[in-house]
Amino acid sequence: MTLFIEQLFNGLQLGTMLFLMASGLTLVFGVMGLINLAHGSFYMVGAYATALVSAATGSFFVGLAAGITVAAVVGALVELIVVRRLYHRPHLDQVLATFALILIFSEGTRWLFGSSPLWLNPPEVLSGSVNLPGGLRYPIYRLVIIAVGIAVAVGMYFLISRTRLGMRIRAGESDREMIGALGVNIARLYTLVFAMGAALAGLAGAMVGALQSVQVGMGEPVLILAFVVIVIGGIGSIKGALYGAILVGVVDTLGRVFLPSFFGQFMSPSEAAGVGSAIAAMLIYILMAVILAFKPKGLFAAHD
Amino acid sequence: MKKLASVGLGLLMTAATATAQAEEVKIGMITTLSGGGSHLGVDVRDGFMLAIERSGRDDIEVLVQDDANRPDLARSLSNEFMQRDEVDILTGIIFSNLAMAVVPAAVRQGTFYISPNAGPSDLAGRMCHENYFNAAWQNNNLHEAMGAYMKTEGFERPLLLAPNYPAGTDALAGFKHRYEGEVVDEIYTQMGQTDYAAEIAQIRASDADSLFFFLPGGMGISFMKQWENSGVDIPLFGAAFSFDEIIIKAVGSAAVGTMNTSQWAYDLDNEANHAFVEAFREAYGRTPTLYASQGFDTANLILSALDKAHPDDQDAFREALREADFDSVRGEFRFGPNHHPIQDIYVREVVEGDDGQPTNRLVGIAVEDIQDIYHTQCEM
Amino acid sequence: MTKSDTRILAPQPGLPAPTASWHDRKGLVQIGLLALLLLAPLAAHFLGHVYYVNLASRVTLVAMAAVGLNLAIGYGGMVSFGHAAYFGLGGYVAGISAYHAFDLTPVIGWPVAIPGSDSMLAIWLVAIVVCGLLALAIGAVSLRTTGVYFIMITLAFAQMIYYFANSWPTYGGEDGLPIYLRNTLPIVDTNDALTFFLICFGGLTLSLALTSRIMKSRFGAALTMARLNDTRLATAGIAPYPIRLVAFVISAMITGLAGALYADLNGFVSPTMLSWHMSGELMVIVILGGVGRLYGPLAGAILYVMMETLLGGLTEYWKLFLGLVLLLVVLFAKYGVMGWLAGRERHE
Amino acid sequence: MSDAVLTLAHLNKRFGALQATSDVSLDLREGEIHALIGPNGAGKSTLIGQIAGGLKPDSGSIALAGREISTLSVAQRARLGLGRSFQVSSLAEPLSVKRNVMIAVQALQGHSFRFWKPVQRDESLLAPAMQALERMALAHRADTPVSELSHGERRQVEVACALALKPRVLLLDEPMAGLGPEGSARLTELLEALKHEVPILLIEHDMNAVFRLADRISVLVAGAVIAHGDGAEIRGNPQVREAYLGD
Repeated sequence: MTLFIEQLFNGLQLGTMLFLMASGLTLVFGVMGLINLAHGSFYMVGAYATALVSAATGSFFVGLAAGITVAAVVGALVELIVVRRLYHRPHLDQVLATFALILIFSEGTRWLFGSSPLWLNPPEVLSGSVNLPGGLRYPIYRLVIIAVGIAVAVGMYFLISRTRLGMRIRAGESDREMIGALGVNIARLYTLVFAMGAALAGLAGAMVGALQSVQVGMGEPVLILAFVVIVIGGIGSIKGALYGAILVGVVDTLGRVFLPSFFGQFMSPSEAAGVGSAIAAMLIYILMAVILAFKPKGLFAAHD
Repeated sequence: MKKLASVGLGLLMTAATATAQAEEVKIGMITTLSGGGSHLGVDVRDGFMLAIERSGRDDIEVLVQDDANRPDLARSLSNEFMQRDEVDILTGIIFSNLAMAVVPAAVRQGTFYISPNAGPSDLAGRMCHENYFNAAWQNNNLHEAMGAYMKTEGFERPLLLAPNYPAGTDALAGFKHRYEGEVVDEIYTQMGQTDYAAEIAQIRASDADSLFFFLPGGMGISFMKQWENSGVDIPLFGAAFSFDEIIIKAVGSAAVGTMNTSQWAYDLDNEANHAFVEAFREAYGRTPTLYASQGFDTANLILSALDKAHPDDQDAFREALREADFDSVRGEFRFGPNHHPIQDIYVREVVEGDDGQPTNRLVGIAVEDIQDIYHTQCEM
Repeated sequence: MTKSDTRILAPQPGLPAPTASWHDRKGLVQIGLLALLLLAPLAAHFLGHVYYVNLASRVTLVAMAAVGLNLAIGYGGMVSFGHAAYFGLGGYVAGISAYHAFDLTPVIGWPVAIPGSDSMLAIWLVAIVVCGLLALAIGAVSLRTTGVYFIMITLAFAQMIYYFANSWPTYGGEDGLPIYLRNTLPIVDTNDALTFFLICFGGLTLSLALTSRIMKSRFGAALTMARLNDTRLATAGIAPYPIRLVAFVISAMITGLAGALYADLNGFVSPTMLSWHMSGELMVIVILGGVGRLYGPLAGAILYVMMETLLGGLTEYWKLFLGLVLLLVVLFAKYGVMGWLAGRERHE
Repeated sequence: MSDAVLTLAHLNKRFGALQATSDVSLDLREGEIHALIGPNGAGKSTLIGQIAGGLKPDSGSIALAGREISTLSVAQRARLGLGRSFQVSSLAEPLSVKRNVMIAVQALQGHSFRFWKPVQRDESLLAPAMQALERMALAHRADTPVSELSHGERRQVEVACALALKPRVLLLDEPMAGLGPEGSARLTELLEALKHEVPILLIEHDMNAVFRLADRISVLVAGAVIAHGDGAEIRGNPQVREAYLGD
């Protein structure tokens, strides 16, 4: 039972991390109608900046601040130079152009910083693990990630429902021509939203980079997962991104752990491990296909 | 289109003139210089080039191409080298799946292939070939050695962890072959997985007294970092693939205290090795990894054979390779009947180095004169 | 005005009066591309450079796979981000069949024993059928969605198959499956590089002709209308869904056949052929060449493989430059190479 | 009522709190033009959507030539003889006028899974399409891309497309919208000639055209039919006057 609860925590942690990625992605789509494959590159940029600045200053938190800032700035630059030319283009062009951006970012990073993974560890104060009620030991850092994810979700909720910027974002989601007519500076709003999405991706990359490894191409698997999340949740919906992220996180984690033992009931252990992990790898895609087959616009379609 | 056509023609011309000079030896190196696992390729290349440079021979041309860890690209690069550049020797491939894509066809067409890294079981066994040599190891060597070592050290309930792909299952099979006891469990992860919280929880819930894992490249970095904070307290073991100098530096303090098996260590005490490590550090400003040592040895093996014969004289050159008449940086080294090494495998421990960074320290010999189990399937 | 009057009207631009295409710029470019593709390897063959013959086969097959994708994306407006699934599956059909023919074991032992085969004809047929069936299943679900959802669900299905192939051990999993002896055809020697190229070239020409013919037919008219305005199509009494589905299936069949040949060319098939990078690459080729242009995939494939080969020889960071070129094409050359060479497409 | 081709009975449709269609019953008979008028937001488009098949009614029935069609798809209804034009032009812009009309002829001739014969030289498609265009006096524009047509011409193409289906019923959604007086007059003439061939349910804002063309008029306000009758009756109806002039 503790194992199950611990795995639920793990799923939740993966989910909140995916939410950081997915919320930016879904905002950018909701407001600007843009599919951004290069979102994973901001994740990588955030992680690299954090690793480099942490190494130079010796402080993880300074590095983290730098990571978020650099990701936001890079995001803004990308929006100004490339992305704003794509808003009125078909999805196909957007996919291709942002695919090209992935190549540029990945290879450019490799050119500048080499192929070796960079060193980045969680800060000393957040290392180790704590005892939770029920005899569960859980790493502090992972708890912090969950907390940060929840904080961002709550923050996003207030930002969107309570602030002027949020009002404009909502207006932008429901009617793009309208906010222009309202006298809002659309160009600036778009840059801001894009940079915000990039900053969240950078935050995710930095937090997770400390847990995994900081290297070229680290954003791609996460990007695909984040797309699965927003498609399941309904593209453009922050709420959908949150539920989708947690659903994907939990399903993926539980599937990986429990499918092999499930198949172990009627197969030899090594066969079960093979089949189980093969199915587990496919699980979230199966989940997505099933959801889309019944709800072609995802669970919480924001608008058509 | 006209421009492209003329470039194409231009290439035709250079290829035509290049073949005009005989006697010169051409070596084609296909290795992974971009994408995941590229630091392995970079080190193999740097080690190889260092040896060629030190030999002072100017009649050897080494052509290097990046396979981006893609089997189809590796295959087409091998065709390019054999058909356009007409190389005498191919080398460089890091990953077994790429080797399987390239090697069988290459050696059948009469090109020599000297592997500096990948040693898949098929090439050691049923698909072995007289023109194929492996200067590093058969894939299972290091895992087998760790199985033997953990047995002698008295671990009774090891748990095994590897990605669910052929090299992963082979690794665990290799381990079990020499461990010869019951293991607590075998956990297979996904290829390229970066989060191991779920697996670590499973390990915590088991009653294992040790963990043997095979997670090459970035996977190993992620795993060890997450392991450190998990509070699980059983010793970690693995093959050198997850413990090269670059990886343990990226892992940081979490790597300290782990043990791994390797056919080479930079602090191995022999003359060739001292010279190599010193020269490598001077040339590239970093400590060589085992991959660099393999690149260096591969080049020296080729150079030793070139001293005796030109690859155009296939039989003589093959015989010269078989003798392995060079000072390997790993010490004692000879080929078995299937052209795979018979060699000692060492155990290393990761310790904190003088600069505060983790580094490998030689502990001792895990298995002497290990030979792969597939040589019996090889009919040559 | 009577019917006969309309015929007197001057020939419209793009209207395929049978011989017109030989004279206009587009026709010349098309003939030129095909001739380049045919003559370059012939020249290479007689100069004794097998490598360039094989390179031409690679261009041809990548182009053929993209011709399939172009039918979905360019003509049907279905932006599939998962065509690697069919390319790879076609490859695996060739690989698995050859593997069993080599080992003398059956592909399926039950309920009926199906032996492996090294006959290309059998392999092609199976590849086409299997890819068609897979596309039928995937299309049936995916075509219920539109826009980004369609892009993503096709990607999801391809990822499913990718992960399956990656972790299923029987056929090599992540390591892939080598084809040690190239599959065979009656009479001709498929191991000869030029012969194999000519087979590929035949495949490409056929798929181009087929696409062209289909798009001029009633089915093509309906598909065009489904892309441009599906409300209009439905209002005319033709349900868009089955039209799209059939086009999707044909598209997958062409890509699958190209995949089967590609595996034979490389002598190797691996999950890389199924990865999302492969899907992306095929899309890149279609867009580079010009979306919805019959010869766009060919122009795109020539350019792409050239860049890969030439830039790859110059720098290990060649993908950086590839990315820059792609970005410039999308931003500033909307109509791709064909748009640049042959002018914008006009509908008749 | 026996000669009614299209019969709506007790149609209802809600969008959340909004009753967009409220117990609507009306019919369309051979040889007539039945106009449906009403102020903006009265639910005319919702009603058209339900008849053509884009929207599903919550309750009620729709019968075409005696056959219940409310569960059929847009394409199925079209094949049964329901021709319609759209308020906003729905033609394929890059294609020629001819090709836009031919697609309707193609549907009429059975399934479209014919992969071989080129449509460009298919006389069996071309001839009926040209005929429909001639009916709308547009044959001379057959090879022009729709994107080059004037607004009025596009309206005519829309009707020609619907005609090419050889429909039992024509459903025209504001065909006069955006036309100048000249264009309106021209289209009015064409429609007048047409009604003897095929009955028309006409949704229109242009009152001159409505009163000139319509044999019967129904007035829709807030989703419900509030009045019904010929031109004179509607003009004199106080409720209609209030609905139209009161605001």
